[in-house]
Amino acid sequence: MGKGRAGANGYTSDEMMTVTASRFLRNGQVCFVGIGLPSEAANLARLTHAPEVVLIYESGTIGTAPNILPLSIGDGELAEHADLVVGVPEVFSYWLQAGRVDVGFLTAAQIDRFGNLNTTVIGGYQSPEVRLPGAGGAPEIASLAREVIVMLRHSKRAFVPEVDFITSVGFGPNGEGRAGHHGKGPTVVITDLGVLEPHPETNELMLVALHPGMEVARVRDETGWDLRVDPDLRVNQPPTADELGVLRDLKARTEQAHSG
Amino acid sequence: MGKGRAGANGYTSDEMMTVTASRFLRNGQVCFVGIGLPSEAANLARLTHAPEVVLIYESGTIGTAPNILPLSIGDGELAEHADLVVGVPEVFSYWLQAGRVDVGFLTAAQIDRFGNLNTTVIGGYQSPEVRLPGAGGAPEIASLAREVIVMLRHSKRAFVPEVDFITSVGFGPNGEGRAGHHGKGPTVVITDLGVLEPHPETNELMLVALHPGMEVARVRDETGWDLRVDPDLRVNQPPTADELGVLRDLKARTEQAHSG
Amino acid sequence: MTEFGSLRDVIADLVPDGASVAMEGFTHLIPFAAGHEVIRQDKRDLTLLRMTPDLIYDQLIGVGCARRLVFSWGGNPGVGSLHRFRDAVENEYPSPLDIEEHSHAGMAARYVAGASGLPFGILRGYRGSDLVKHTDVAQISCPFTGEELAAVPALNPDVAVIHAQQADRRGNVGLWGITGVQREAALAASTVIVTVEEIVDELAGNGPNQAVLPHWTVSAISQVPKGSHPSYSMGYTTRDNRFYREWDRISRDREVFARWVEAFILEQKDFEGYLSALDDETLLRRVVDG
Amino acid sequence: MTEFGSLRDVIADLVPDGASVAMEGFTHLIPFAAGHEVIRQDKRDLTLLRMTPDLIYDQLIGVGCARRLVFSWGGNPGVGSLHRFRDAVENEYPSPLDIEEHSHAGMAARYVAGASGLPFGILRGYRGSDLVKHTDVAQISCPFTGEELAAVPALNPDVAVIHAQQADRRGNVGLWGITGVQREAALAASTVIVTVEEIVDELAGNGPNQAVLPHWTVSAISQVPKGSHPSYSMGYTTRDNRFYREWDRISRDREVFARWVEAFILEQKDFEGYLSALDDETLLRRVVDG
Repeated sequence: MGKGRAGANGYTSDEMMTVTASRFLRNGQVCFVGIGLPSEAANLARLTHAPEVVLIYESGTIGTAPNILPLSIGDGELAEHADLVVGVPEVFSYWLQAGRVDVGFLTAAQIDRFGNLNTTVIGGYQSPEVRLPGAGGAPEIASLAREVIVMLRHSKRAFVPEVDFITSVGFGPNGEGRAGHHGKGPTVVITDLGVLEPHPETNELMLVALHPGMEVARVRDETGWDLRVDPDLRVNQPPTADELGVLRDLKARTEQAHSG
Repeated sequence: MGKGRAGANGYTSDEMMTVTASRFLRNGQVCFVGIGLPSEAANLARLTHAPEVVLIYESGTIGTAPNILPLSIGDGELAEHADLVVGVPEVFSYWLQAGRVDVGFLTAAQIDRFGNLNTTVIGGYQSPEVRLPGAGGAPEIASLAREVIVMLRHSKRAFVPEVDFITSVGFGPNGEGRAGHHGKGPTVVITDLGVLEPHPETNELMLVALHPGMEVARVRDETGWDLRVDPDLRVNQPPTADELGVLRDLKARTEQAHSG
Repeated sequence: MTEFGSLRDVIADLVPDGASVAMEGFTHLIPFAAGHEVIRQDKRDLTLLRMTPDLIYDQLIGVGCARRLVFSWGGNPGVGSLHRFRDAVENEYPSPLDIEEHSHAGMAARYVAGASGLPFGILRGYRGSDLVKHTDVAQISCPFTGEELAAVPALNPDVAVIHAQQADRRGNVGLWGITGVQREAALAASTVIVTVEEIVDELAGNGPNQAVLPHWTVSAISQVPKGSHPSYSMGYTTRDNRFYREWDRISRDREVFARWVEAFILEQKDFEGYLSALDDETLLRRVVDG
Repeated sequence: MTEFGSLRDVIADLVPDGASVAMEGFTHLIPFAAGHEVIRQDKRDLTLLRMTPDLIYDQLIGVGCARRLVFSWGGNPGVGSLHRFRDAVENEYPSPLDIEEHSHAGMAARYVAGASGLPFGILRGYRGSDLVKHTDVAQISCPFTGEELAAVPALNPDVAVIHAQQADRRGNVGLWGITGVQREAALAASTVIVTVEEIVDELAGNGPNQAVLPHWTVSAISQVPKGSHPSYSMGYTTRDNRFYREWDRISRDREVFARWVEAFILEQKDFEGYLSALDDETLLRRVVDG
């Protein structure tokens, strides 16, 4: 099943990832949304089972309900459909830092086995192999949201034993835990292959669910550490017709608007 | 010459005080205005020689040009005629504290010979004889405005050797000076009898000008310490017809509006 | 989620005895209706927080609802003293009143810290003022420049009460004009009560996205037209300056004050009753003359 | 007092070589016209400050105007990398670029401190992040609770440059929609340059009192319609998403980038010229194909 093309089941692995992630968002929750995959999943949730989810983007748009997916974090679409628009300092102080965010929805270039996220550099900091965009709002979202949902396509380059740089902390470099943080950290990582969750004792990410048709061997192969598998490994429900329809409509509307 | 009734000269001592105070405000200056006497003088300045003075009230109304004098610091009149209205936290942080205010225009219940102001209590703090309203914005205005103009009617009860409580600092309890403050402190005190300024070396307020028809003996009599008199004692110019006309119009408009 | 209800129910449910309550409003949009309801329900031992206590707190203090007052300027704006507040501080009448006072800048910084989820705020303030001897201010050094600044503890009311022009049917609250420190007080509080002039399909405010508090930050909303009298609600009512001046006479005397509270608050079912009573000129005369 | 002038004069007069310059705008209202003028005037050794460097700084860095970059997120929003920025950091091309990076929350707190006249800001931030090893963050204890917080130094640009929808003839500036950190950047700066879509008799904004910066805080204003392209000015223009995607191709290659700068910026007299050049589809093709 290719990532961009619908497979025999009639959906792509990216669609499966987005649908799965959207299901983790509960109606009425306040969600601080990163651009890209998280934004797609959060809006899918809003348009399906969680109409009262409150979406906040770091551009200061609070309670926004865009008709199309924003290309950037500050698209006019987000401002026009928001309950209120505040300045960027305020979104971090009065809203995130004050503990008003239930779910932080993030992605990253790298994640390690303790859920630490890297969006800064591949290689050393002083002379990086690849200079990534940097932190943005992620370090404080990761620390302060009540819980963090991470979305990331599975690959050995992305799922590494230790990230090259901890931009945003999960459970710390050695899985120490969350002392000093107001939120619980990454409670779930959704990929195009399945779902990982931290082990309740060691905080090491382990495979707890597979997407339909995926195999444990493949996931382990795409993971840079010796990935543990939950004895009660689940298989996720495939996307419903409704989920798929809403997602595809959303993406079609988006593509049409942005190609203008 | 009574304080409320026009004397032989055709103006009251309160009018003389307001007119004199208004003359200290220069065109284009940014002035943080207290309610009451300062507000009257600042608006008179704006309506006469200083049309481009920028008036800021602590209610967050910035660049306001009221048609009538506000009764309270937060009258709708101030908001309707402001260039912008900001929240109260911002008026103190982004505007006063940031050093954007040229002149702080204050009054008080008591002032001492070193220009310290009391608006908190007469008597001891724990069991006051008279409980006054308190600090409001004055402590930070007194500390942070580039200079402070004080307006206060002369009386022995008001002009005391030491205030019962330093709400807002002038030159300190012993005239120590302004170390640690961003502004120069009270550069002038205007009363219904004349004008006082701090001695350049001792910081003790001394009489530098009399209103027309006033006598040094009377001022000394109404002052609670042994008031020094500037050897170059001046006599202020009486109100011009224009100043008086504008002031009286303003007060008449105000009275009419507030009696509604 | 926001509940809509009668002010009586809202105050009964959400303002317990002993709570710290911030009824904010900087001259504009002062929540008088809610204050009267607190008096009618005879709430006790309240810690009242407010930058500018104004008449609403004079009334609450005068009837003995408050145990403690945290404030920065307690006067009758443009008129003079708050006589009930003074009587409480000067003579412990009707009961002793603990006070904790700050400067406006300090109180604002405290609310901002509270709204921001920080334990303290910093400002260049209180320098040379005797306030530091009597209130909760600390010194803190800038770790980069060494400059000494004032630190003030965050202020997080149990309950914030504000009056706004509008709410929409989902509970988003819109207010404009002089907005004072109301957003910060509300965002710093555990419970947020809002009275509004009007409930509308869409917030007018000043253009789109003008909700000042989104519905999910508001505990309860009650519609009380003119609920800020004698303060004002820009676009709806004007300030009753005459009432502010009359208050000086009403509040100066303990007996007159007691009769006023009886006639205008306690004998009235709700704020509508109070507003009707104001129209009866003879009632005020009887109250003042005894 | 505010001066009105051509962008060329304003940049020439107010942006000296070596200055620290914040051209802010959070996706919306990015002051591209001013950035191009800086490139045309070949300003050197600038310290560029900005939360989200975006294409405007990719261009400035790519031509070698910048010595140092202070930022919190440097990508092409929704597209990918800023290739000129990466080339500077990864390969010191065209010249070495010092970087100092923060989180958004930290940068915002730095600007707020700068606008507030405080030497530092506090936040609950950077916890557990490796950023603290590489940037200017200190720890500070709450004097009341003992909690450890992050402190960041105030950010006070020599020059802030923003693009706004409107200015009135007195120089009051109005902007709306996503306003990012522009007010703070402007109020923190010594010199404030504003480009605007339109100069009007009265600010439309959203109702009265919507000036965001009063005239006496603004050094100079220049009218540059569409001056935020390819970003947008809500109510005037929409975001040119296609340009953002094309930039990936233009900026990926040093030669193509150099040709693009030559054709679209250096060979143009002003931003109007750039906008006309964009209409010429063949020009871009020639630039890309060499």
